[in-house]
Amino acid sequence: QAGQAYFDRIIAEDSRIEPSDWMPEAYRKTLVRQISQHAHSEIIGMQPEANFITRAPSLKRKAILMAKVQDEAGHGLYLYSAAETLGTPREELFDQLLTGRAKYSSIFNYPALTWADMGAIGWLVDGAAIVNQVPLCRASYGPYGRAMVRICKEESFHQRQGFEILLELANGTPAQKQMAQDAINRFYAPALMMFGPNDDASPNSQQSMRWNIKRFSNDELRQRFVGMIQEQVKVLGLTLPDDKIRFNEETGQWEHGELDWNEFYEVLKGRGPCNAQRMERRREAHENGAWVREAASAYAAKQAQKAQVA
Amino acid sequence: QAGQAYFDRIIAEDSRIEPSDWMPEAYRKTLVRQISQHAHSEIIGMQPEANFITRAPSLKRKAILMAKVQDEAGHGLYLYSAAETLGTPREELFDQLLTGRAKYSSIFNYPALTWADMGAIGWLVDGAAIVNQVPLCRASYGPYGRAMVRICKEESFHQRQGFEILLELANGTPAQKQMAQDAINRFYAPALMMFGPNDDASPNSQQSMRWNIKRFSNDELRQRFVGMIQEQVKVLGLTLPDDKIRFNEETGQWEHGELDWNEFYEVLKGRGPCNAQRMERRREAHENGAWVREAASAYAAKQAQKAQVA
Amino acid sequence: SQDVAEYALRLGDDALILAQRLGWWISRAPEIEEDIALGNIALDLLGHARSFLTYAGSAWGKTEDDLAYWRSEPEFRSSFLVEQPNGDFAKTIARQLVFSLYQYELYSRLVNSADETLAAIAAKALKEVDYHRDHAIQWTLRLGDGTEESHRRMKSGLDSVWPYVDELFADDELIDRLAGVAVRPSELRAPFDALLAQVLDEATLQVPEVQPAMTGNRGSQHSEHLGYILAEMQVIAREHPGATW
Amino acid sequence: SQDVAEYALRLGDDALILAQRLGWWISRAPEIEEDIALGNIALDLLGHARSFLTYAGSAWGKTEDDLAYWRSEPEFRSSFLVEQPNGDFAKTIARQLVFSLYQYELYSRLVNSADETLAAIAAKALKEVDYHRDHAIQWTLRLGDGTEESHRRMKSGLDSVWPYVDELFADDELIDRLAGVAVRPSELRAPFDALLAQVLDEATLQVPEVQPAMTGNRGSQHSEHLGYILAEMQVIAREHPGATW
Repeated sequence: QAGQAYFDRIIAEDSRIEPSDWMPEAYRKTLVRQISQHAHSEIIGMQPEANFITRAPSLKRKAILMAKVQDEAGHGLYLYSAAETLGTPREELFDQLLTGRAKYSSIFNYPALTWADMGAIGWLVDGAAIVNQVPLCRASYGPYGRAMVRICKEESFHQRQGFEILLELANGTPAQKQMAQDAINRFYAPALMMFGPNDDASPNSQQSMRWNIKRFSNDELRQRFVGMIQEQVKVLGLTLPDDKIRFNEETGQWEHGELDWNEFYEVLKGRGPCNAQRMERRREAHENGAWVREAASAYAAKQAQKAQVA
Repeated sequence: QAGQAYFDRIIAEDSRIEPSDWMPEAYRKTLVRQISQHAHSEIIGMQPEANFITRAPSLKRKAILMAKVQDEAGHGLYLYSAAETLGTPREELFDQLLTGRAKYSSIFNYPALTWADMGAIGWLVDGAAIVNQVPLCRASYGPYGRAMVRICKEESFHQRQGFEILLELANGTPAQKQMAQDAINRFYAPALMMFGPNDDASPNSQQSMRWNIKRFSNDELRQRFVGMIQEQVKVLGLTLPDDKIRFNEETGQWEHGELDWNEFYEVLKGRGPCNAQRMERRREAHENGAWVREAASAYAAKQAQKAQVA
Repeated sequence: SQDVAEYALRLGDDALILAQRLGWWISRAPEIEEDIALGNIALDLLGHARSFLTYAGSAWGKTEDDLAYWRSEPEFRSSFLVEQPNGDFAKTIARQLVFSLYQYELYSRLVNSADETLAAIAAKALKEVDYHRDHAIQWTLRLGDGTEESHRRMKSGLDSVWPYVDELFADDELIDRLAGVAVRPSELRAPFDALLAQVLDEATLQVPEVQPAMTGNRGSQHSEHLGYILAEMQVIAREHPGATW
Repeated sequence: SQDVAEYALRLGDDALILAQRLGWWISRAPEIEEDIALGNIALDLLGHARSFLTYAGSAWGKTEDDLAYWRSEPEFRSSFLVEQPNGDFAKTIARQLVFSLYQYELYSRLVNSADETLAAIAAKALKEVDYHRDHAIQWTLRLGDGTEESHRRMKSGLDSVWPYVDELFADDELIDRLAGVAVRPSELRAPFDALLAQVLDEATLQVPEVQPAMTGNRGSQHSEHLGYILAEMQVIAREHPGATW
């Protein structure tokens, strides 16, 4: 088949598949799932930070936080658009989210409890996202890769802002420093788990790597991230809640303490502290907005008709 | 006519008219209007104080305030019941309130801005209410008079609590004392205006007095009140925002500075700081509760039917 | 002892935060009778809270107000359930149903506590909680078996609070150490489940099939709502440090 | 001067409080595009607020954060309008319509202020407010001339904010003293009314027949909402006196 041959050649050349190109159904499905999950994560991920917009302790931080949460909405939009190029409309993807058929990153099912969490989320969660996403800028599907380029640029900005929040706290009053350490303690393990299960428990990764969607295994990315934050936490004068971290000279890799994968799967199944709350909020926003969206379409239809008549 | 003769005799004897007795239409209408306005005032009057239930600065004060606002709801209920004995159902009275056809005491269109307002409202507003209401305990219409007895007892309790709040503040920190004085400054004139316009501007009073509903004129009651608070404010070590107050030895009456009747009429016409807010809140509560009331009737109907079948 | 005080804090904080939530309804209820009823329940709970906090504070030389107004979020011991927003009347009733059934089972055993103060507070409170329970049950029946809309709302209210039920019944080391003094939460689950199932059945409702949430287990972790609750509750007191009221 | 600082405070507080209100919508809007749009408007207003408060503070040796986080309720100079609750999307749009039309007329004259700082802030902000105005007008048209429900809600939103319109256009002694520096609010009323009437007409809506409220006239009196807004806005900053962020 010509399509398959072209597809295989493009993948072999590490070049890009575009929306109008033929592609295997499995490739398309994998991408829709991955891109929409990513989009949903951006949208749900707005909530923990939105929780501090009205309470940000300085106007400068309030402005930065507002802009950040707004950026996440923008990322959601790019990604839904990228997914739409694969033939699934935003409405349908939304529906999958609201009915619980689609997932989003588990990290957002943890509560944001203090101002320091704004720092920890920026530094650790956006940090992990970047390590995950930078290789995705080279993903074989064109629109996805290009969306990623734009997103990564903003994410790295967000990560730096998160780090700055923590740095300010770490050099602040004892209560502020304590708050920062506490936030790191709570977000460290969930952030590490953002890379997904260990490689031996992640069978789909292999196919994604063959398709040049994924470039590195979950564990490889996790180790890279651990190495990175391990250095950065020293600048903060704080610690990671893991005394097992070390660089293994033999393997040339970073090692970290064991993660509680049981908790990971619990949260994934919907039993995290905030799963229900996040979904309820999203559903409420969607339902409360229904009459607004209907009004907008009705108005647009009226205008179109007027334009036609005129 | 026998009814009229009986009615006239009862009034002449200063005795009591009961629901089943004949009474002139104008008497009935006057009473329904007065009692329902009073009921509405209790219900709307819950709002300024409810505004501080979640913020009361000590648990003891929170409990007292909750109980007080709850008492007001209870007063509303007694009074609606008294009005219902005259043939107008609560639903209809509610409707008059929600559509703006019925009035309530203007004082509740002023905002409660600080904790000290809880004191000023108790001391001045409930205080004025008591001076108004004690004579109403002898109102010629039985159910109204009896409701008033019960209400006055609780109001005088509320007034004392209000005074205690102010006393505590007056003996507190400079900021607390300042807060107390400020609250008195804001509520003094509106409280005086609670007695209604000056006698020469209040033509209906005469008829009410002939019917033994009202016992004293607006100005008489207002003077009595001024004399009372004038003494009490000394105990607080605070002042009334009126340097004209004096006891006129010649007339044997208390005098006070001129009141801004223009403001009074503005508020009465709906232009007070909180008229719109109070009505909006009441309407919202009523509308949001519609499905609950419907459910309760539907359930009651089902139960009644089951009982019949059984 | 520290342990007893810590236990009293849990009991007191649940009552305090729920009273705070319910207090919002006063002047906003579906009918005046409910302004009074919910106000009554809030007032009762506030009473329990004051007793428990006063007792807890006695171990640390603190007053009820020290504890209510001057602790920060992680120092509170309230459960996720009582921190949940009021939502509509159905959600409030769903929360009341769960909490009052739980609290009734709890207090009816706490009256036998080896700690006389806890037993006395529970004994005094029990009759009140019996009324709260009755109020919640009656409304659950009315809403569940009322109109289509009320049924839908009541179901959705139950779903909404359900993730936070398990936490109420979780044992921990504090409970182990307080054998004879504290009531074992896990022992309350069976009677709670039995009565709840009966009520929901009569109300033509079902026990929700909703996942439990990993909650704070009365530790330092709370729902995201508590911060807002405390900001409002404590604001005036904290503006005037050292003042009395 | 003190007067200029006081004037800047009014401008800054209106922008700050409205930004605070609008910030709530981010993550709750009817569609993602609106999370972004309302977020943008909030961010712009916050920017204006920071400029005006910084300028006001320079007269008293205070920073923008000193003024935002450490003033108490009576020291704020915000108008009743911006303190109003968000309500539903229609009420938020109604408030936006009124405020952005007013603010556009205001800033487009403030650019000619004899005070160079005020003029410069207004010049920078004017383009943004033009977008806010356009956003509000477009939504007013969509909601007014959309569905029956949206028309009803938009009408009710306008009614709800209408009592607080007059305050925006009230002159006072401060304005008299600042001739040439401040814009006379009363002069903005005619162009505001004209454009508003035109928009409402196109949206098949009418100018509300609702009584104005006796408001605080930018004095020490506020709506009952401001206390809650500040409790939330200031809570974290005030828990850490002297801290930097």
